[in-house]
Amino acid sequence: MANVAAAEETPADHRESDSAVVRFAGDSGDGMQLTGSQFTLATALAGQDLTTFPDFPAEIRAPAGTTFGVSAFQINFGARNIMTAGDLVDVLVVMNPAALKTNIEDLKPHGVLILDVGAFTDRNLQKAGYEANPLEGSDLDDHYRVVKIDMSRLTLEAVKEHGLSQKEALRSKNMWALGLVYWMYGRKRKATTDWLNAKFAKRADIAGANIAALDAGHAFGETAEMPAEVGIVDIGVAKIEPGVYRTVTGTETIAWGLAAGAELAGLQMLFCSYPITPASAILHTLAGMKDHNIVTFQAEDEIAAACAAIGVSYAGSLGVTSSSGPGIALKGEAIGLAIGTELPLVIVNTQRAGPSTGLPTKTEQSDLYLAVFGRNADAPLPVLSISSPTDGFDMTIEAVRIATKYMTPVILLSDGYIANASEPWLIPDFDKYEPFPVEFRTDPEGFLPFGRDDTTLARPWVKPGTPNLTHRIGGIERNPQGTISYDPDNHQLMTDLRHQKIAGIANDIPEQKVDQGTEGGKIAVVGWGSTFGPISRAVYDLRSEGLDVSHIHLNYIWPLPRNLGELLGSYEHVLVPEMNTGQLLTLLRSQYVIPAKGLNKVNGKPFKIDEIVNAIRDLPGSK
Amino acid sequence: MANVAAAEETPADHRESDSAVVRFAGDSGDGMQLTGSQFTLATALAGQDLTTFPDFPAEIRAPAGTTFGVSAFQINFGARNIMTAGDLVDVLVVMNPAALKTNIEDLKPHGVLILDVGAFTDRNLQKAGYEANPLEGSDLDDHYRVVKIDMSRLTLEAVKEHGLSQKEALRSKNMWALGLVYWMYGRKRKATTDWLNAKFAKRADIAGANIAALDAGHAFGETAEMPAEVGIVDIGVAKIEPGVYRTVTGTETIAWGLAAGAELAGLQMLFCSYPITPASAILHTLAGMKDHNIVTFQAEDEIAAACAAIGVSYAGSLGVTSSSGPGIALKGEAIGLAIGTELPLVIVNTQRAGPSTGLPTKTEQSDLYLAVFGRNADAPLPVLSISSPTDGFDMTIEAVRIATKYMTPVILLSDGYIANASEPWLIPDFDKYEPFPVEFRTDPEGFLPFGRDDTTLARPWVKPGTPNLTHRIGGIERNPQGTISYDPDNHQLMTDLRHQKIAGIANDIPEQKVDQGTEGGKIAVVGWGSTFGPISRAVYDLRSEGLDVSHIHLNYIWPLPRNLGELLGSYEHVLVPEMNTGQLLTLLRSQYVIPAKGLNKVNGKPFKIDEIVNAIRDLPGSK
Amino acid sequence: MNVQTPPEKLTAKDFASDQEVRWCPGCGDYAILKGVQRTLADIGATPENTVFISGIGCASRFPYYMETYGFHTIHGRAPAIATGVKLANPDLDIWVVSGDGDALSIGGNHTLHMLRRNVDLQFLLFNNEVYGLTKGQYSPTSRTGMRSPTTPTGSTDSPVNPCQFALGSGARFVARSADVNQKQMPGILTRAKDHKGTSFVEILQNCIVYNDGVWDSLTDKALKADSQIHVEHGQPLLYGKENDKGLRLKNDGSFDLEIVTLGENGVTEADILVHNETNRTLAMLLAGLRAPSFPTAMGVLYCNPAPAHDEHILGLVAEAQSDGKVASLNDTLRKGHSWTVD
Amino acid sequence: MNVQTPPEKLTAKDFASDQEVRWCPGCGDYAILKGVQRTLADIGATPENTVFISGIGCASRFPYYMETYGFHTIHGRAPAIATGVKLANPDLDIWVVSGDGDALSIGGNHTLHMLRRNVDLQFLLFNNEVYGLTKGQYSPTSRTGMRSPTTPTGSTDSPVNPCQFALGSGARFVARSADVNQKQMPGILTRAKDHKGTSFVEILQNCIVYNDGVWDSLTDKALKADSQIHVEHGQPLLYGKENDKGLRLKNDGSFDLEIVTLGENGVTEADILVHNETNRTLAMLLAGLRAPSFPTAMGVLYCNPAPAHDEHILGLVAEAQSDGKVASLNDTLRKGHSWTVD
Ligand SMILES: Cc1ncc(C[n+]2csc(CCOP(=O)(O)OP(=O)(O)O)c2C)c(N)n1
Ligand SMILES: Cc1ncc(C[n+]2csc(CCOP(=O)(O)OP(=O)(O)O)c2C)c(N)n1
Ligand code: SF4
Ligand code: SF4
Ligand SMILES: [Mg+2]
Ligand SMILES: [Mg+2]
Repeated sequence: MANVAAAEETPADHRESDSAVVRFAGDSGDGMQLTGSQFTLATALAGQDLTTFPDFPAEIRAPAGTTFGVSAFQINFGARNIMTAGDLVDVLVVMNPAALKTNIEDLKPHGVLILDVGAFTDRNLQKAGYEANPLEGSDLDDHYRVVKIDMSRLTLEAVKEHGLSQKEALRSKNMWALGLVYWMYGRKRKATTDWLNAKFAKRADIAGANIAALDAGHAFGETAEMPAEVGIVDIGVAKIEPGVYRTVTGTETIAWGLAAGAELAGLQMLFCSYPITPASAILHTLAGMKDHNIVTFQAEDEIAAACAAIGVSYAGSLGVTSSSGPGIALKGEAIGLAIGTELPLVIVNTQRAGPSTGLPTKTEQSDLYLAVFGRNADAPLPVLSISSPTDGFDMTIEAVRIATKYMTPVILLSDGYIANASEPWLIPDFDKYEPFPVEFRTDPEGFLPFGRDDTTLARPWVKPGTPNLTHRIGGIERNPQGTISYDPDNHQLMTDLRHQKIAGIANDIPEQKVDQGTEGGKIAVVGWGSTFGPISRAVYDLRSEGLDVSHIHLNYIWPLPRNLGELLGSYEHVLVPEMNTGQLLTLLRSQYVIPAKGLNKVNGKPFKIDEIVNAIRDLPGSK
Repeated sequence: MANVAAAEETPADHRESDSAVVRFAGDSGDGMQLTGSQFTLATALAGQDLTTFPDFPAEIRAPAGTTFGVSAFQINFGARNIMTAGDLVDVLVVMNPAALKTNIEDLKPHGVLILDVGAFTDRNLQKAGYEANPLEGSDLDDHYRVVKIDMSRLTLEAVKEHGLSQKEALRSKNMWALGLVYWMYGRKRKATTDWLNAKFAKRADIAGANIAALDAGHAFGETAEMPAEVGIVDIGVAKIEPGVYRTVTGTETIAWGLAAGAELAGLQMLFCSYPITPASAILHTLAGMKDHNIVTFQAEDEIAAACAAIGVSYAGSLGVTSSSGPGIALKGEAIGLAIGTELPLVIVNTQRAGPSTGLPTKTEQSDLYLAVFGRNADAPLPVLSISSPTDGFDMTIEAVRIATKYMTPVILLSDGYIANASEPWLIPDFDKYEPFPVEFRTDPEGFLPFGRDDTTLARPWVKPGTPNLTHRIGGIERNPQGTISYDPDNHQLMTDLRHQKIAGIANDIPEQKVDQGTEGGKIAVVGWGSTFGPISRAVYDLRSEGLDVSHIHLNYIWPLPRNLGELLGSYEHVLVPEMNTGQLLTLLRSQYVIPAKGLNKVNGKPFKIDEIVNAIRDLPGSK
Repeated sequence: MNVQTPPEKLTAKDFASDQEVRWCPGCGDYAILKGVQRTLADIGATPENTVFISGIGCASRFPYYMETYGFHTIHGRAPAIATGVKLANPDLDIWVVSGDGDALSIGGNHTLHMLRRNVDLQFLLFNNEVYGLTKGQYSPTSRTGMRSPTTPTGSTDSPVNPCQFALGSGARFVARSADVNQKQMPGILTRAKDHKGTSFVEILQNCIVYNDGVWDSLTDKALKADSQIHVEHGQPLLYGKENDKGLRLKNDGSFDLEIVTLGENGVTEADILVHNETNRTLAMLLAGLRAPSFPTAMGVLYCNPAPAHDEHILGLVAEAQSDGKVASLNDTLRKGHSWTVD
Repeated sequence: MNVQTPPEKLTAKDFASDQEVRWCPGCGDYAILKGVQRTLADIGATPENTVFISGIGCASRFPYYMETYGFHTIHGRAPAIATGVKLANPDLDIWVVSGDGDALSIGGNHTLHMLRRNVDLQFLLFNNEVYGLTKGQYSPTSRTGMRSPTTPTGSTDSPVNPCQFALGSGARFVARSADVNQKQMPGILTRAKDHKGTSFVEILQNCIVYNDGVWDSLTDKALKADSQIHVEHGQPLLYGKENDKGLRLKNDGSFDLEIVTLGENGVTEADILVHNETNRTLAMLLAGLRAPSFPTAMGVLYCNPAPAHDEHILGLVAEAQSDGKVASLNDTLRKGHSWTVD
């Protein structure tokens, strides 16, 4: 977090800090997401660590100026390890009254508020639901360092020479704001001008206007026009592992992880899905990767998508399907078929807030029950989880590995936050990854369709088309020979085998590590998924204070790591923060009979570090 | 169980016993189910308690003579309380080699085996997969009291005068066998002859032939022709609460319970379903109850069925839907809508063996996870369970009461055993049931679509068509005013309210009672659903031996009864027998953090009493 | 005596709810909303007896904006939900609003069975040939070749023709209109409302964000006289700026329609096919006419009433109750074999 | 030199698996099983390249009885599963077997989209107008008035006509046969197999237990010459014991067919419609002919090939790979903005 106090010790217009949180907020039409991603890039190029969080409106294009049309992009960056997008904001850039209204609560006391006063027209104020102009009283000035600039006018002036219409010209306003913030944090503009030139290669006037606006904003900061409250903040370079980096979202790492997993398994991947927010982006990404021999299929619904993917795996390729809550719910019956017929299948669930349609654009991690328990009958399958965008690549590969090695569907849990947030990623050298090629059965000698590998208990995978291995599979209970069987003992045997096969995967996954802290002690905070950042930071801060608290983060939800019971038993208190009403908690309590406590938040937003800090402090063990 | 030893003390051809288990087994075409239900009726009329278990083949009509075409019907009856259909069989009636092959294992040592030797032709032996004729060696005679009768020939002779074709005449063979067993247990034939005369009112020849066969079988026993091994068994009259009785299956009590619940709520019931084994029978029963103002709708699939039922409740009637495992899995997304919009809905799940298509005609109780956890996001709803056919009426009414009072979908769990088994039922006087009429909101004053009743937290139910209350509901998160809301705090509030509403139902259901035994002690055996019979009997037997063991049986699965945690905590050991891999067990362990143990059986068949007895004996607490 | 003042006639505005309309500025849905509100006012609908039911999609936000009862349900399932509503409460006037994805992709089966059963409601399919709400993927009605996030090199599927699909599914009323056809829309919707059973109305709609201009060749003011043909029962199938173009059945056994011009090659009005809205084969042919070779047929393509689902089903229930009396449950419980223990 | 002995020609029996057939004795499915096994032998199919995929129902047990690859899936979803199989393994010859409930009730939407996409497979719909496996409930093809456990007083829904539904869904090949038409079936199935894309074949089938005799008026030996018309491309639509009855287009603008008799009222063969299997409107009319007023049309009603789904989709994937080379993932990970930390 920005160390504002430190500012006192440096010259008035240069402060130092080890990190800062900036948020751009404006109308959906104001280009806030682009602004944010340019700032992200420039920050990464400046050698700082960072995490971002885009916050889209739920409507496609809400009427301009309304509060439900506000789009925001937040970035936390610094010279140290950045784990979350930040709780409160140091600098809030606001492009219209609606953005002020919906974002001001998250600005720190005495934080910097930069406003485009040109957008505070009567009509916009009214659309945002303001009865009086908030710029008029002293309310804002009492609490924040407010910088009122008529960005609209200044932008129009700056881009005049490019001969755009007023409407088009005003579209560069976001670049003006970006220029100003670039100045504040000493960012280089080159990457952004390059990007603008490439993006508007066919409209030199627009590219020129945007660059002019960017430069003008920057110049505005540089020249004396900048009010005294705001100055340059120097943030050092983070200690970062050397290598080639890029920013990635969870959407990208999952898409690439699927491609990678298929390549390592030696299979073609067919990705079968039906659009749904926020899962669709994976389908979009893969639809553009046909050059990687990836086939995408937009099915007529989620059931068809799951079924097509099952057909794919039956035919000997890697079937993958993907959706969010309501769509995953629809796939339950089909997943049961994959469990019964023991076919590999990867199911990616980008979780969103529910129940039912709920809040499609907001994040939540409330589909753990659905993943672990949500099928008819005894139908176990492995469940894996991704903790951050950069985590996605390896965990997705792991899902493919387990699905193909154990002939089982695997559910991979991501969420709306991970899908959209971006982080710098040390690009791995994929050539160094260990392949795990699938061996299809081709030998008719002693072939049983439901015979089993001694160690994995997996049945053989036969590609239809293989001579002398014709056989039939189906959803009715079958015996090891693959023949339909109504024999009671056989049903017991097959149920036990299905169960043991999945339970046995615990021996093929890493033991659970302690992410921060010690094995054993007073308090363990156990998380999964996108709560990684805030828990990690909260535990870090409290450990710095000397509290005996450790952080354990699960990537393997089912089966749980084989040492987890013992590990959790070695703490006096176990706290489980989740963005749901206590789903991992139920699992841990039932498996290990430990009185773990939940910290639950279901408001569509990631945890704040403080919320976790406070919950830890409230535990008896922290006293 | 038949007290064979007692036989020694009574005249050779009259033995006494307090109970007996009889099974009729033959080809699907042999009419075993009819035979069984006639025996059931005659037994009930004789004043004995009873439980039955029909065992259908999975095929509609398998080729005659095959093992997979065998149909069986078992009845346990006695002068004492009968809790299960019986573990092992005292008298096994076998109509062909296939029936012998698939049923002989369940016959007690020295039990009576009655065979139609006329059906042991080479062709039938071969179809049943016998390499040698089992009647030839001494194997059978060594272990059982075998009565070989050429029922086919004797039947043909007996019905000769009715002028039927040989094929038609042979169809009466089951009545011949029934007549013989009637003689063994001193049953009256009148109810059966009445039934035959009514059933074949238009075919006097067939009616006559069947009655002749029945009489001939009976006479065969009466005359000296009966071998010495087998004689009349006298079973006294059971001590049974006075009143008017009938036999009922769970299918019937659920269907009538729905009709009853709707009547008590003052609503019309619309039952929307899609056929699936073993759930369809409820739809069939209700389709014939239009005179009760019941509307049935066979939808195009399970999703449509659930959705139509939701539409029904939205429109102000009682929407009910019903299915088995795979179909219930398909309804998950729609159930989420009912949870989000807080509409009443009853979902009946007649569980069957899985996963996937599994063993559709076999029983299992493996959809508890699906019921409690099987939806996307935090989507709580009440789950109720039926323990026996006679239990169905009141528990189904209870489901309707909770759904309408709390404006929530309710899942009611039954299973294939309960659906098909029949028991004598003391018919209640429905006029004495307390109505719970729904009060629709009609007053516009202060109306909020998601305003809440202070005690129940239920929102108001408005029938479209009501003046001045037009409003809109939907699956997107909404605020108490019913308006779509993306406000984070509101989502938290609504999630909490949905959660509290369901949790609060614990205050409106009975405290958990101990079915047998004491509050507190060494061992509690906790069950739910159709394990009631065998657990009850096992605990009874062990308590008679002096073991400190109690039986607790849950009808309310979610929320759990408010005193259950404390109650379970008062025993040293808790054993949870289930026909699944441990689903209630997970729930109890997670809720109460108690080290309960599971006893799990997943072979498509109900527990045997002995299996439970042995598991209890194996507990450290029983030593 | 109790004098009742006649209820004041409601205006279109009275059917607008207090909710902010949240479609993209310029979306064709606004015009349809207006058209529907005007129709309800025209026909004197009562708000409390009117229910709007929808699935999920931009189009499906419709119920929120109507001052009637409304139910925004789940993706593709509105027909099934509406079937239940009608059975439970047959006096309600039900309007289902759906999109091309909602009705024909995930919801195709329910749409089929609703039509086959002839559930009494108006089904409005807003066809923008794209998934609007999920940001522009191609839909089952998208034309072959459409580029979208999921078909970056152009889609290859053949599109469904909604009106032909409806006819093939046994629809008894099929009509077509367009968002900008504000003049004709209320008339068509009134016909739909008057028809008992499922009235299927395809409304061509512009998605300004993801599929802008997809209907321009039809709806452009300069072109539309030549690119739309408004069919009317009993009237010759004539169109064009001069109303001199017409449709004729080709005389080559091909069952195809051809365009002819009055006065050319001796063609007179007598040669022109006369629209018969009870003829399903003609309706199929009209529904299949495609730009640019043919004008797009607008209006009531087919109307051939049959008893509705609720009439059938509820009729059976009423019949089963002798003298309208509900059977006694206590009696039913005691039917069949019973015995007494004393 | 490596002399390869030509593979021995397989017989129908070679396509029978070792599984006991578990349909009811007398079920029409037995005859269809034989017909399919004979067809596979006739066309020289290789067992390992042949896959049977089915949903759930009596019909759907079919794959178990075939000595080929087989997948008995879940209710209604076989078309979707088969779509995935074909995309992953386009060399396989896929046969989907489904029932009227499986294909048109729960699976209606997948059937529609499979047809629209023209997935390359043979789709055999065994139409017994009833749910066999679940014991006799009425199905979407059951005739109005059918009594069943769920319609004890007779069903009221209008049935779907499977062939018309297929045509309305964009099918490119539609044919009809019957279980007892053992002579014609292999020919029709061979045509289906030869057609690239979805070949939709409705097979009328008797369910001896729950709907016995439902096709008797067509299949009864004494009646069938007059109650079936076997259509053949390019041949006049003639039928009857004396082959003297024919179909003609009514001359009243109604688009209806009528029955005429050669030699009566001056009718000659020239008046009789000639079957054109590429004409969808004619196919619709033929598919709609119903007993008892009309003969039931058998044979290939429609065949009008178009590129199949896998050709489209896999073509795009092949195109994207320059020189058939798969792009390097390591390169892709590094595409776009990246920076180096040292
Ligand atoms: C079960 C489920 N699957 C997918 C979605 C995502 N989804 C919402 S609307 C929509 C399609 C919208 O297209 P259309 O029906 O044409 O409506 P439009 O937005 O174009 O009006 C999809 C795929 C969902 N909400 N629920
Ligand atoms: C999801 C699901 N719903 C319902 C069923 C029950 N079911 C099995 S087959 C069937 C219908 C069978 O009818 P049809 O498709 O006509 O086949 P047939 O038995 O007549 O050959 C039904 C409803 C099921 N197995 N799965
Ligand atoms: S995305 Fe398209 S259809 Fe949806 S509101 Fe915007 S313009 Fe209308
Ligand atoms: S129930 Fe009917 S369709 Fe099914 S196997 Fe028996 S006869 Fe055939
Ligand atoms: Mg659309
Ligand atoms: Mg059928």
